[in-house]
Amino acid sequence: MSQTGNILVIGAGIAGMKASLMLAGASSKVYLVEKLPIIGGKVIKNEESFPNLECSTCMVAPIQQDVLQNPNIETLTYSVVEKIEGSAGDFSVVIRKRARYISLTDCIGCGMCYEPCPVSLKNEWEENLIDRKAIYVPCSGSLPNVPVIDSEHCLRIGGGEDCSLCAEACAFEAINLDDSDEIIEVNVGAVILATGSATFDLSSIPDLGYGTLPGVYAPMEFERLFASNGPTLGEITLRDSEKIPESVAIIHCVGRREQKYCSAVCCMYSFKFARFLKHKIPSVRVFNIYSDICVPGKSYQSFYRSVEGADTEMLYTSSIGDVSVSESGSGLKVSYPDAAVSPQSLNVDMVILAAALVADPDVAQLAEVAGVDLDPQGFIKTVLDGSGSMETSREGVFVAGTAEGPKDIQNSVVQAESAAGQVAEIMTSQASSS
Amino acid sequence: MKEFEMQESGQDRKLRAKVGVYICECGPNIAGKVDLDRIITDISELDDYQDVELVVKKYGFLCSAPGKEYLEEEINSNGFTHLVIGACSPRDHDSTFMGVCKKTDLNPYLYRIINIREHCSWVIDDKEKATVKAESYIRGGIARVLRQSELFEKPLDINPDVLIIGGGVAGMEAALSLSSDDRRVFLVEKTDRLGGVSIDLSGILPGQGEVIGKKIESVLGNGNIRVFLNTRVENVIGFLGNFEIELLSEENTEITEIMSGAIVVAAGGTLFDPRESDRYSYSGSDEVYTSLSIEKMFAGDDGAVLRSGKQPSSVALIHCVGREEKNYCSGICCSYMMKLACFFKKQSADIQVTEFYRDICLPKKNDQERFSEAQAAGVALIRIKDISLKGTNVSFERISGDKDKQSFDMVVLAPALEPSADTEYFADLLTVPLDEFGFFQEVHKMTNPVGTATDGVFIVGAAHGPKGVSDSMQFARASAGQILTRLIPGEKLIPEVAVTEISEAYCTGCGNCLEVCVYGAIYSDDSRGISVVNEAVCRGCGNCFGSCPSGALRTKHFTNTQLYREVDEALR
Amino acid sequence: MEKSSEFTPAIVGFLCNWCTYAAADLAGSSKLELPPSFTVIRVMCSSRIDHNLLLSTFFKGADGILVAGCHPGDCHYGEGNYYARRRFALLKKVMETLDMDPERLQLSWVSAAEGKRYAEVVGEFTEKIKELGPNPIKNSTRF
Amino acid sequence: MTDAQGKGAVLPVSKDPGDAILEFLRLAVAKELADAVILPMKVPSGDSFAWILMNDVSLFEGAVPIAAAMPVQGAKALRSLTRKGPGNLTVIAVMRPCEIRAAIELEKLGQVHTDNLILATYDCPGAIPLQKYVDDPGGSEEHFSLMRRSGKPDNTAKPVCHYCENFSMFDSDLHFGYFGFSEKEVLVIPGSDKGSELLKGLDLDLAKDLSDWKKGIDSLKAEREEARKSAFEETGEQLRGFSGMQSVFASCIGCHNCQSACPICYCRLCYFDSETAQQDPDALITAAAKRGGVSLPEDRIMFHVGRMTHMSLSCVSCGQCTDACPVSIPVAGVFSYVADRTQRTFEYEAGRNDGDPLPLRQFRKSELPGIHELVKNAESEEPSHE
Repeated sequence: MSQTGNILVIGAGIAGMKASLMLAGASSKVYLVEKLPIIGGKVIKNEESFPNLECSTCMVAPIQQDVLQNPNIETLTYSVVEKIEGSAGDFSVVIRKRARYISLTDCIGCGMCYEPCPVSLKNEWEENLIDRKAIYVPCSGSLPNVPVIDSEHCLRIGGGEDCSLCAEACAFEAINLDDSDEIIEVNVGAVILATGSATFDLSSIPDLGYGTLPGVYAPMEFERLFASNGPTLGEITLRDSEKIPESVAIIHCVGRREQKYCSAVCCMYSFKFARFLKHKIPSVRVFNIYSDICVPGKSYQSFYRSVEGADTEMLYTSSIGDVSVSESGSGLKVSYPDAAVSPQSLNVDMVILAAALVADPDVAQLAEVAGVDLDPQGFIKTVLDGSGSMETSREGVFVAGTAEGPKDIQNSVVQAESAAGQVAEIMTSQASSS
Repeated sequence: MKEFEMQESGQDRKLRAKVGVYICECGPNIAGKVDLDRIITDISELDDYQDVELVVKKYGFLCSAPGKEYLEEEINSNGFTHLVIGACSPRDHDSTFMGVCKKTDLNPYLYRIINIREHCSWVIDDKEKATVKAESYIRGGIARVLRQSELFEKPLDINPDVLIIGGGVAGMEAALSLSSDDRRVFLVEKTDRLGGVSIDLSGILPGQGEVIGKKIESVLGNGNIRVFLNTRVENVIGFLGNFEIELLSEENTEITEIMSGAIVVAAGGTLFDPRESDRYSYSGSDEVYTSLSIEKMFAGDDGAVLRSGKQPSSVALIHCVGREEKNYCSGICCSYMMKLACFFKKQSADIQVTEFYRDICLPKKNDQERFSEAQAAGVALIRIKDISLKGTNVSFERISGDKDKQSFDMVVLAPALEPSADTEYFADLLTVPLDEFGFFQEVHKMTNPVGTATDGVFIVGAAHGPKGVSDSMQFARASAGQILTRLIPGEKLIPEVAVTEISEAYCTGCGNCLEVCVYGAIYSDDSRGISVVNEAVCRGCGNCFGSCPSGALRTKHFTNTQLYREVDEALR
Repeated sequence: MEKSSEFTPAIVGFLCNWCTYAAADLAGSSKLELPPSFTVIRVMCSSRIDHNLLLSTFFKGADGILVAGCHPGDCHYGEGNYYARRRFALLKKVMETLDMDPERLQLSWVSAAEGKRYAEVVGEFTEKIKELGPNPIKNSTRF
Repeated sequence: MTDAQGKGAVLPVSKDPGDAILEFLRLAVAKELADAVILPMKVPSGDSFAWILMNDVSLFEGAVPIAAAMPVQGAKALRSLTRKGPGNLTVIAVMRPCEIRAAIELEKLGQVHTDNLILATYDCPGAIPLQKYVDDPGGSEEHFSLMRRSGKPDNTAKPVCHYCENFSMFDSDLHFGYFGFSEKEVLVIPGSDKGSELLKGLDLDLAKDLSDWKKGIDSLKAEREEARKSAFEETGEQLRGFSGMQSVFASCIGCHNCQSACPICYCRLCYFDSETAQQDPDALITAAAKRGGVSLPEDRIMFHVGRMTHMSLSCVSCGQCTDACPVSIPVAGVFSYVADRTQRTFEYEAGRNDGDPLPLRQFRKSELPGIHELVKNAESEEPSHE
């Protein structure tokens, strides 16, 4: 089999990038497919990652650069895998490379094309906290630093109007408004699914006011609000872009009851948020409303202890599922039962909901394409659960990172390394047997 | 024509310098903000170097495919000795132009990219000022490149074999993942059997005993795994790809010498001793037990019974023993305590089982079931703030602040998992630092959790931090992943090229550099009284350089002479 | 001597490759305005910077020197910036004791995401140096 | 320090404390408790001293344990002997406290190995600058004898000696104390297990209470502290503004003698003599063109500042640099002043044998908050650790 050396990795987050680099280093040709126009995954949305509060960009950017510059990795951004046929050692894969309208080789990322675009839209990558154009890069520092055209909203492509302002502004003739999707077929010996996860749908709990009360935030929204390359350039203000919150409540375990599992990362990011808030707004009062503290493993609890009392007040509630948020004057009122099960309330300017990690909504479709089973929680299932093996129900197809279940960065990387190891094992045994 | 001596080359080769200076227009991005023609004229007429020939040109897009071809052609036809590219950030295209150099006779370390886009044209609005600035940067680049030296990759032969320290689940998992016909594994275990702690847990999880048993069988039956029981690792020297190891067998006190390319430390963990805290009045001889001893009882035929052999009528399960003392949550105790509670209930539904917990920590997606099962089985769950024991009498403070007392027939403690007693020994032997909790410290918590400061030494299982059987196996597989993708039989390793070297004439052997090196890349050569860099290990960060008062070190490609020239031009 | 109003200082910034240099790139691609008097010199790690390099830069006539690298704890090489901080503190103390305008030497931590902060740090430092005026060392080396 | 018991043994004095020390050493060698000793000896011309490693007891006659001048810093002698390793011989070295402190610093720097050395100090009255001693050995000896009796350096002593606070027992194995009481006896005080063993081997009883002697030392220390304060104030005044430092070092001829004489400058070859440290001639020409002129060689002041960054954390203020300066620059005054401040920044004291690693070889993750505050709060002199 000539194609045994090739590998398909789906998802260019920390797990996918790590696995790709390892296998590319072992001389495999890697097709790294990412549905977004940029690589980096969720980690690059965080200014700093727990427990060391390490700068995520500093940590991930060199990895992103390595991926893009590695001659053995073909990175296909803005692309989706449509078919994986065949069997371990000989899969044929169909990839749809969506029309980007901008040439990755000609564009140098100067950004001259954004200004003239007359369309203004919410930037989803920035959690809708800022506007973007129809031609855009999701955030500053995007890699690859090449924009994409949102074809649906582009006046010309989506609206049929005669607009080519972006193309006119481009000095490099890098914009091709007649671009179309491209279908790529490749043969690979193994597949790694590293498509990540999503956050729990907060609007499904109306009592918490997400989506109706502007002062209520999802965790990723807050991450971007704090980020120095984010929509407010790191200034923590409420949605009116002016008011700086004087008091913030962080509500733990949102979605734990519904999902029937603990995501194991929410306590830590909640404490991180408390530290961020106190760091940026020294006079702010932060309250963490919790019923269990889950800080497993070395160095997590010590971070919690350093935050507890110093950056945040800890408020215990006997039933986290009974916490509610309502409007109160210009602010918010958080109601919760305390340790003695008597009702308490608290007035704050801002509420952050520590939402559970849940399976990515696209994972069901991916599972179908990849022919793998999902577990009851909707994540991709490993066949030998608990053995550390990352093999899915389909031989030759592996999973890594939060696509397999909620976890922190460390465990995502460990799984990526495990999956890469298993793929390398197959590759060498195939190579030696053929 | 005078000859230019390459000061930094350390070779006595002399050659006449011909420097190519190519400025990328980057469309309007550079050309629009910087007067390139003026720069070309100025630089061409530069009389700083009478003995150096300068060829200065501009081009539309040097990073484009035709741009790279053009550059390659220019280098070849002009026979440049050095090359300066005025373009964008090295983070974008340093490797691009190095790649072009590699296709020619020009050593890629005799080229320099100068960032006149991010540092000039994009951030200085005034064209005059931007032009002056860009010219200054380019002059700096020329001055620097003339002091750069040729550097070469030095591929290293490697040994693909692996030493695994510890024959518990993590060690066995790593061994099975790694062994193959072209990779031998040496599995060293200090006791007389494989399996580690997991043996004691066997029989608890359905099929687990069988799984562990099978694992031991397949390790022992694997011709590519050599198992050393009752053996300790006596000495280790070397680095990734080339370790030399001495093993000492307890039985015949003979030293066995082996070689390996990597070392996986799976030295395991142990339980916090409840005697270290007086709140549990633990003696080990009454009806207060650790979770592990109860696990063993359940694994036996009689189940968990009192010392008298009688069934307990009430059992207290106490979580978080040692959590505050160690200042970490072990992350596995809640889960197995729920499991033990259910076992008691299964043993006899009449046993009154009470769990005293502080927080419920069930970080695995399937763990929550355990909690529901325990609840369904009728286990009483009491959340506490504080707790103390006198024998089997439990005094506790509820979360609400109410204080209470209860007596039980039997008390089970869930002690924290702590590093095994050997950890310090191995840390010293392998020059791997320990963290504040006494576990091995990973080289990077997030991006490389199984790697250590000594590249080629990997830490897995409970030696890395508190973790259960499945995470231990997961970490073991991760280390296998790194080894399988980095140490490939028959292939060579290419270490960092721009590393540090030490001048014997200047080095006094004071050890500053050796002390500050994170990678253990510097060792002391006592016979010569100097420090020496192991170039296979050095990453070229230059921390050692900053520590040396003698100027005995030289971090290649970032030497002081090179930087001084940049400074000179910046201050011109 | 130049009057401080028309004084254009010569400032050298030694930036670590992994964090601050990346921040400078981000400032560049964000088209933030930076003072032309600031010259960037890239090093792999702030710990690479030895006392001689800094002193020599002053004696060669720099009006100000900015050393910038990863935040403590974020070093690409693990611990380099902690050592850099100590070495820096020593030099700063020596300069202070010798009344050598220690404010001309600044250490800042700027992460790869902090493009805006990079521009601010460079801008503020440049302003500070403008206020301080030319480095007296510059003329002293004539004698 | 193991003198916690506050006890010492007594040695009888016949002529001066030096004789008592010699007698003690003779006994130690005779009883095979030591193989050799290192002591200063008058050179044949009588106008200087040299360090002699001797195992022949008959040579002791010409030795001067408490010598009036310090031609070569004793730590350098110890370095010659032990730089390759501790060797097999047990050697007792009797030196000034500043010399032993330098040796302890050099041990941290891998240049001295004290494992088999017994480091002995004595109450140091100060040292007379070598040039003065050479010019007038007789007069110097008279002055020195007075200083020895009073414990107070007079105007013939090195300037740094006037404000040296570490003139008595520091981290040595053994100390000979005699300040403040009759010329009839010398105290011998153990400072480590090695010291105690030696005294035990010599059957010397730790019978004498040290409190009186200590009281005397403390009052001398208080005087020195005052002197130190005013000396530092004066130095600070001299160094005001860059021009201040410039004029202090204006007459420097770039001979680097101060560096050669310095016990802490342990480098095989000095960085400042290396090719890398030299200005690029191309750059000198352009600099001259820009500034109108440059001085050649250019590094005179930079050399001193650079050396301060290299060695001030280990500087023991022995004053050898000033002695070595052919143009009488008060090098030691400046270095001692800078060293005082840099060592305090890291809560470090050069010459301590307390297992503290050198400041630049370690770090704390949380320290030096806002290094700029270090400058703003210079006057408060608070340690900068969190």
